[in-house]
Amino acid sequence: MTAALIALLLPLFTALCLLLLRSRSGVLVIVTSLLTLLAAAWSLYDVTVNGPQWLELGDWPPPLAIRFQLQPITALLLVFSAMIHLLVAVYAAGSQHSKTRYTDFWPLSCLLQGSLNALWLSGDLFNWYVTLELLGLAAVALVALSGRKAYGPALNYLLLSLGASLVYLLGVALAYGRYGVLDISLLGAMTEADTTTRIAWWLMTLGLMLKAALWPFHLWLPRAHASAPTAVSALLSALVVKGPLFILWRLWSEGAPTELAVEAGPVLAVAGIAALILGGWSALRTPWLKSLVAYSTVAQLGYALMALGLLMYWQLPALDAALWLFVLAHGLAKASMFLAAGELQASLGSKRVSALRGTTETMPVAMFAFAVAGGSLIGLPPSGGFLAKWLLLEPMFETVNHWPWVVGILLGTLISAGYVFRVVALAFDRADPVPPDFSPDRFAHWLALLPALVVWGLALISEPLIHWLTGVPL
Amino acid sequence: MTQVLFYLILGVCLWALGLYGLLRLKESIRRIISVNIMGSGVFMVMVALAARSEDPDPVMHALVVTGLVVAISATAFALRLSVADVQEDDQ
Amino acid sequence: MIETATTWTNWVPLAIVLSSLLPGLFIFTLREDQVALRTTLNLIGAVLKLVLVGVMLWGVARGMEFRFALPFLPNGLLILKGDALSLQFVTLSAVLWLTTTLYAIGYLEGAPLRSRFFGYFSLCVSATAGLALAGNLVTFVLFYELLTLATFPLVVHRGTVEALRAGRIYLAYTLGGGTLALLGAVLLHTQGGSPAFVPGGYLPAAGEDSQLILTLAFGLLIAGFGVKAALFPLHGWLPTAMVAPAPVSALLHAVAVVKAGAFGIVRVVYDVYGVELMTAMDLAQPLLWLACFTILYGSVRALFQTDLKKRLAFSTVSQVSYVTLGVALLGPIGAVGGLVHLVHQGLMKVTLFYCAGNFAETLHIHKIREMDGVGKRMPLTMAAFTVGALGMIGVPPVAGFISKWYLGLGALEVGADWVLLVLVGSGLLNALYFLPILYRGWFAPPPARWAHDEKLGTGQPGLGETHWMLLWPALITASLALLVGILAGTDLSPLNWAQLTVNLEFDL
Amino acid sequence: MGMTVITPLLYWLSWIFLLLSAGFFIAGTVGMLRFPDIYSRLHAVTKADTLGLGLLVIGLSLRADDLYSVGIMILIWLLVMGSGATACQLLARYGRESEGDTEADDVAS
Amino acid sequence: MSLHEWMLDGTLGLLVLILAVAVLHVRSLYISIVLFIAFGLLLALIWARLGAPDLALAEAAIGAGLTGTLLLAAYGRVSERRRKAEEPLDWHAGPALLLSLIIAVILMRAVWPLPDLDSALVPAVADQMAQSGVGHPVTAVLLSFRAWDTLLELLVLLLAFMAVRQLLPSLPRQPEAWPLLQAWSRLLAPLSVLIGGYLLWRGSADPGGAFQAGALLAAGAILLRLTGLLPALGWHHFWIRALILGGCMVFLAIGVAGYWLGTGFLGYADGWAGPLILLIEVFATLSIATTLTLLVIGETREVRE
Repeated sequence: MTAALIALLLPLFTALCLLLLRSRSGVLVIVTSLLTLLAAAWSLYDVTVNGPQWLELGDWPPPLAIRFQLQPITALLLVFSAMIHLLVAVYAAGSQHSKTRYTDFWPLSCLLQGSLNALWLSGDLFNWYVTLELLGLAAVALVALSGRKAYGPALNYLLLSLGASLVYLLGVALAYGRYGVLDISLLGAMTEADTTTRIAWWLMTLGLMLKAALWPFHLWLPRAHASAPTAVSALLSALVVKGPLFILWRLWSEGAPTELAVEAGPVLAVAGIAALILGGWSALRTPWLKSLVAYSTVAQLGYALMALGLLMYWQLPALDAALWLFVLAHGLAKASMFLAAGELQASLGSKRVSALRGTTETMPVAMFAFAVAGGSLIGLPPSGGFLAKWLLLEPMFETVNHWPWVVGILLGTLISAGYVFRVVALAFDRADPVPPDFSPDRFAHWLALLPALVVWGLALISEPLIHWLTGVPL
Repeated sequence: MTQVLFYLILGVCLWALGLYGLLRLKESIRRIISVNIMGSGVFMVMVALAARSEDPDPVMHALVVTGLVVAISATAFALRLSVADVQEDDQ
Repeated sequence: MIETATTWTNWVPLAIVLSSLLPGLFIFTLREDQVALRTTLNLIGAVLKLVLVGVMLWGVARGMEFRFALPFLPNGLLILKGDALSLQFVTLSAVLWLTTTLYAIGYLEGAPLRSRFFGYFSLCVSATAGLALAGNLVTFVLFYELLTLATFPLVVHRGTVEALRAGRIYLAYTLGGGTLALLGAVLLHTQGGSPAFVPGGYLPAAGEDSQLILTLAFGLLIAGFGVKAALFPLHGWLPTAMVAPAPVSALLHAVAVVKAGAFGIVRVVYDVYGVELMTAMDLAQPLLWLACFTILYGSVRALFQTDLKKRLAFSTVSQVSYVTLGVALLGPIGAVGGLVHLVHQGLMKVTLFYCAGNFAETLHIHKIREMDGVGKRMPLTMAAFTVGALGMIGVPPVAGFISKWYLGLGALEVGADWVLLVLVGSGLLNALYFLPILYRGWFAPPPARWAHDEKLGTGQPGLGETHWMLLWPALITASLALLVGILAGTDLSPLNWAQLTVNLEFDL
Repeated sequence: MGMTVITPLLYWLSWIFLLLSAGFFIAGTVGMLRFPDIYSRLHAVTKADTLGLGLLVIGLSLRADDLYSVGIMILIWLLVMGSGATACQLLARYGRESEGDTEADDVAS
Repeated sequence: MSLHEWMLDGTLGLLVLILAVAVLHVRSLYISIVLFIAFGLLLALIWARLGAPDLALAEAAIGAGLTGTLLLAAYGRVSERRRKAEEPLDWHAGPALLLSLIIAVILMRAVWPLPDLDSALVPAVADQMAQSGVGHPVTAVLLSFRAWDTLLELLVLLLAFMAVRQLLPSLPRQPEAWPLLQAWSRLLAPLSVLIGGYLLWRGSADPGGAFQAGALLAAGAILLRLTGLLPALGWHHFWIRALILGGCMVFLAIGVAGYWLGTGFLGYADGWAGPLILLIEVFATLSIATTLTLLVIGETREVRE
């Protein structure tokens, strides 16, 4: 548990020290995020060896104190967010095009990581509200870094995020009013399916769906991510939208009574399919590169939402592995895609997708990173996305009457193939390639390729991964 | 119809009003005000819940204090953002 | 991680896949002007793969067991295994990769982006090798989809508008097919995990409830692999992919893609379902009708093509369905015919494409009507083309005759006499669309002066008629096709090897 | 303290003061709504409300059980009076400036 | 509930509701801001009525006071053009109104059974109060039982300030302060420091605490800064940065020390709870006061470099 605590507090201390010393050195942030990664890895090892652990803050008895809970999945998420943060920090420091070097990006991104680690570890409803606020504010502050053009979308994102937090908070208040306890695992034992609980859970779910940009409430995401600087949109898409999803999963798999979960499962699963299809459809049609990648985030979250919905509907804990593999694979792939897209856009000097003609000649590595990341989003073997889709498909074939879900996944795959290969095919067009404005930044291209290769290698370590996610040895 | 229930319902109405305002209005300062109204609605529900036992529940009060500070910081940021967004238009 | 004591035999299958993957990845990083390094790397990879395949052939004949396993999915391992069936396909792809590499080096001399081309070229071959050596359905689907990814950049290599259109169509078909195959694989995986391929099939007897699921899975798998095997409704991508440069279309049609689909169908029928289960659920009938219809449809469409490569494409559509036909007969002799045709068709079709490429490169001949009197100018290439064409028609002693002969016998043995009619009819149709080309080539008067004569070699008919790297591969594969036909009886020939495999399948 | 001994008399006395203060408050509000210009409104609000508050403080202190809370109430009253006066001056000045009066006579030079 | 209690609650509730509706629907933005400030003050009354003095203090100081100032400051900077083109919420927004009514009714059904339930945390707090090292239960919860929430909340405040640093607020024309106002603010400032200190000190035994005291101090500082008696508090001064970051740093340091000494993260050694909490509260108050001041009136020079 000490390692997890170090992973939690280190970014917060770094942010405070950076502000106190008024320094904007990326190196300090890179070093500390490396240390955080090591601490997180150590906590993962620790939790694999001697099982889940709890830490009551201030040693107060359970109903009163906030409890930190270290499960294998939490430790894995700690490692995942530390890795993505390290990658984006190195990109922000190293890349020529990153506009975030001489701004407060460094302390803000450390705070973002700190609040995310606090969210992974905590198990208290109100504590989640405060971490969500911290996450939302940090994300909006980071989006606002890229100057005036981002203020409009940032403000809209902030207001909707505040509204969503208050919807969530009302749900928490009702749940507290009904059961008098704030800890999720204690709640799990006490809840039974009556109107107040149902309404409280649905309020919390709607609030979290808006914050995680899940399908019906995703409209703020494309504008916010497209106008944010590259490093920030990579962080947002890979990490920030995953926090609320984690809480949603804890709420429904641990907190809610089974009747409520079974009743709500199909609604979420259908929303997932709708996200897949509609998100993919708008990604297919948008002319702007970064909003294409943002819409693909909305679509890919559809997979996770569907896994969650089916997990609740069939009460099948094996689907946890599918849900979290989607999240991990999407996080890595999306970080690489956004970095690649940012580099392409900065070198070609245009936001449009049509400007990508002939990039396989001018910027082969960046385009290769984009394609490989796209491959994982589609779920081509042996990428992490494929593994997750395989685990999601397996329970679906138990009985034949699950065929609508299979058709949903099929459509989702084809549409995601559509918008990824729309860009890749364009890149092979050598009719009149668009020459890059100035010399492309080799280092940033290879950096963008790194997470894509990691996500493709994910399948090779699938055995320990699935063991961590479901706790059942292969 | 006890006092607690009256304030619970009042809190819920304020919350709904705030949500309605947030979704319907277009001018940013008014949307920020409606978010504040929504927040005070939730806080009223929480304080009413706290007033159920004769010596009021301190946990709820602590949570509402925390909520208030979060609300003020978010409002300050939102207002500065809306002002910066408008001002840049003029120069 | 890797269970059992790892002797050197475990590493050979992986070495075969890596022997083309590693050079390929290295070639990606080479600059355009490092021609010598790139050529040596290519050739080393090809020769190394051939040697390793030889070693494995020798080993399997001695009864040694080549198996490499890696944990991949929950009770779904990644297995690369060298058994009798996979060796046939891997030998074919190794040999033809060597000749096609030679041909591509000659063909693309001075063309831009060669590093990228040869990089994807070797990725594609390693995917084919992986597919051939795949030990279970999961590995097979994995390499099946990787093959799509590796071949797409080759199809769109020229980067022109038609190339991109062809690429998009190719992607739409193959990705759709890949997803269907994946769904089928998952469906079967839920029935009994993904154990290794077992000659005679590993699926349990069809219980009452699993009847529907097994048929559905069979349909999905056949549809998925049918896309690449160019079965009737799913063959659309093949003719449009002709826009790609000659070595790519040679690779696509003879060595890798089309064979992958056919090989997939062979694996599913023999090593997943097995003959007893297929006959019990009589799944083979629809497959048989579809194969026959594709054979006739392909030949008829080929008749109406004026473009040489388009005609060859449609002839491939029909030829590959011979393999499916042989498999769908479910008889041992038909199986031998189908399997051996897998190899024979590869040799003959690659020769035809080399020759078409030579004609296009040296004399800019694309249309069939431009081929008048080409025999005078390029006699050797025309001779190779004739051998290939005759083989396609089924004229002895070229290899094609033997596979058609066995297919006919197989049909009689199973009692499906109407299949014999189809074979004869398709033979006739082949003759109808190949003989005019041969007549034009040899007997029609040549034009006074060739419009464009690149004079790649010495420009004189004979050994110097075109660039030596373009000529020799065609000659080698033509002679191989002839040798395989003539020496069919010996135990080294693919026919004997096919007989050996079938004995295992039907445990005769 | 001696306050609690003679409560009935003080009780009724405090009622009188409270009613008076309510009356002054209402007068102040009506004045603010009805008066024509800003100055008279300011006048109404500050004067009437401060007086109302004073009466309220007296009324409540009659009821208060110890001198400590009476002291606090008086401090509050002083504070309100001070801030009321300052605010009234500021608003009047703002009113004058927005009307565009030329001679800013008493502004500190 | 007796009649006159009903009358009080009824009027308060009705007034608050009418004010809220008016704030959203009145035509001019200025009037809606003023009504919102009144709404805040009434809320403070309701918190007092519902037996939450801490909240009444906080709401009056932070909710009505500072938010009102922020809104008026923002209104002042909003350009003329924007102010003219105000369009209130049009009454006849049928469907959205209907939807929110339905939501309100659903929520009322959810809220209906709640009053007669009770919370398990109230007795838990009661019997843990002895070790919490503080007399007043709310402060105990804020700084002992749920100290992690309070720490994160300080971070939220800090984060809001860092976010505002990125924006480029313009420099409004600083009106030359009028002598009477300067005299009055010279009187008010020490008073606010005195009452702030009192609130902070009493926080451990009676309603009060870091946030309310911080808000009061901030109000005093803002008054002094607006009347020009206080120079610009630049972010480049080290002591300003130390003040702002002090609250979080001390809190974290004590938490980590607690964990290191074995009394659990954010746990205080048994004898030391009282003084440690006071130490944290002092630093938190200073940090909140400085942050709120710079949030409300921080200009480009002060906020950025």
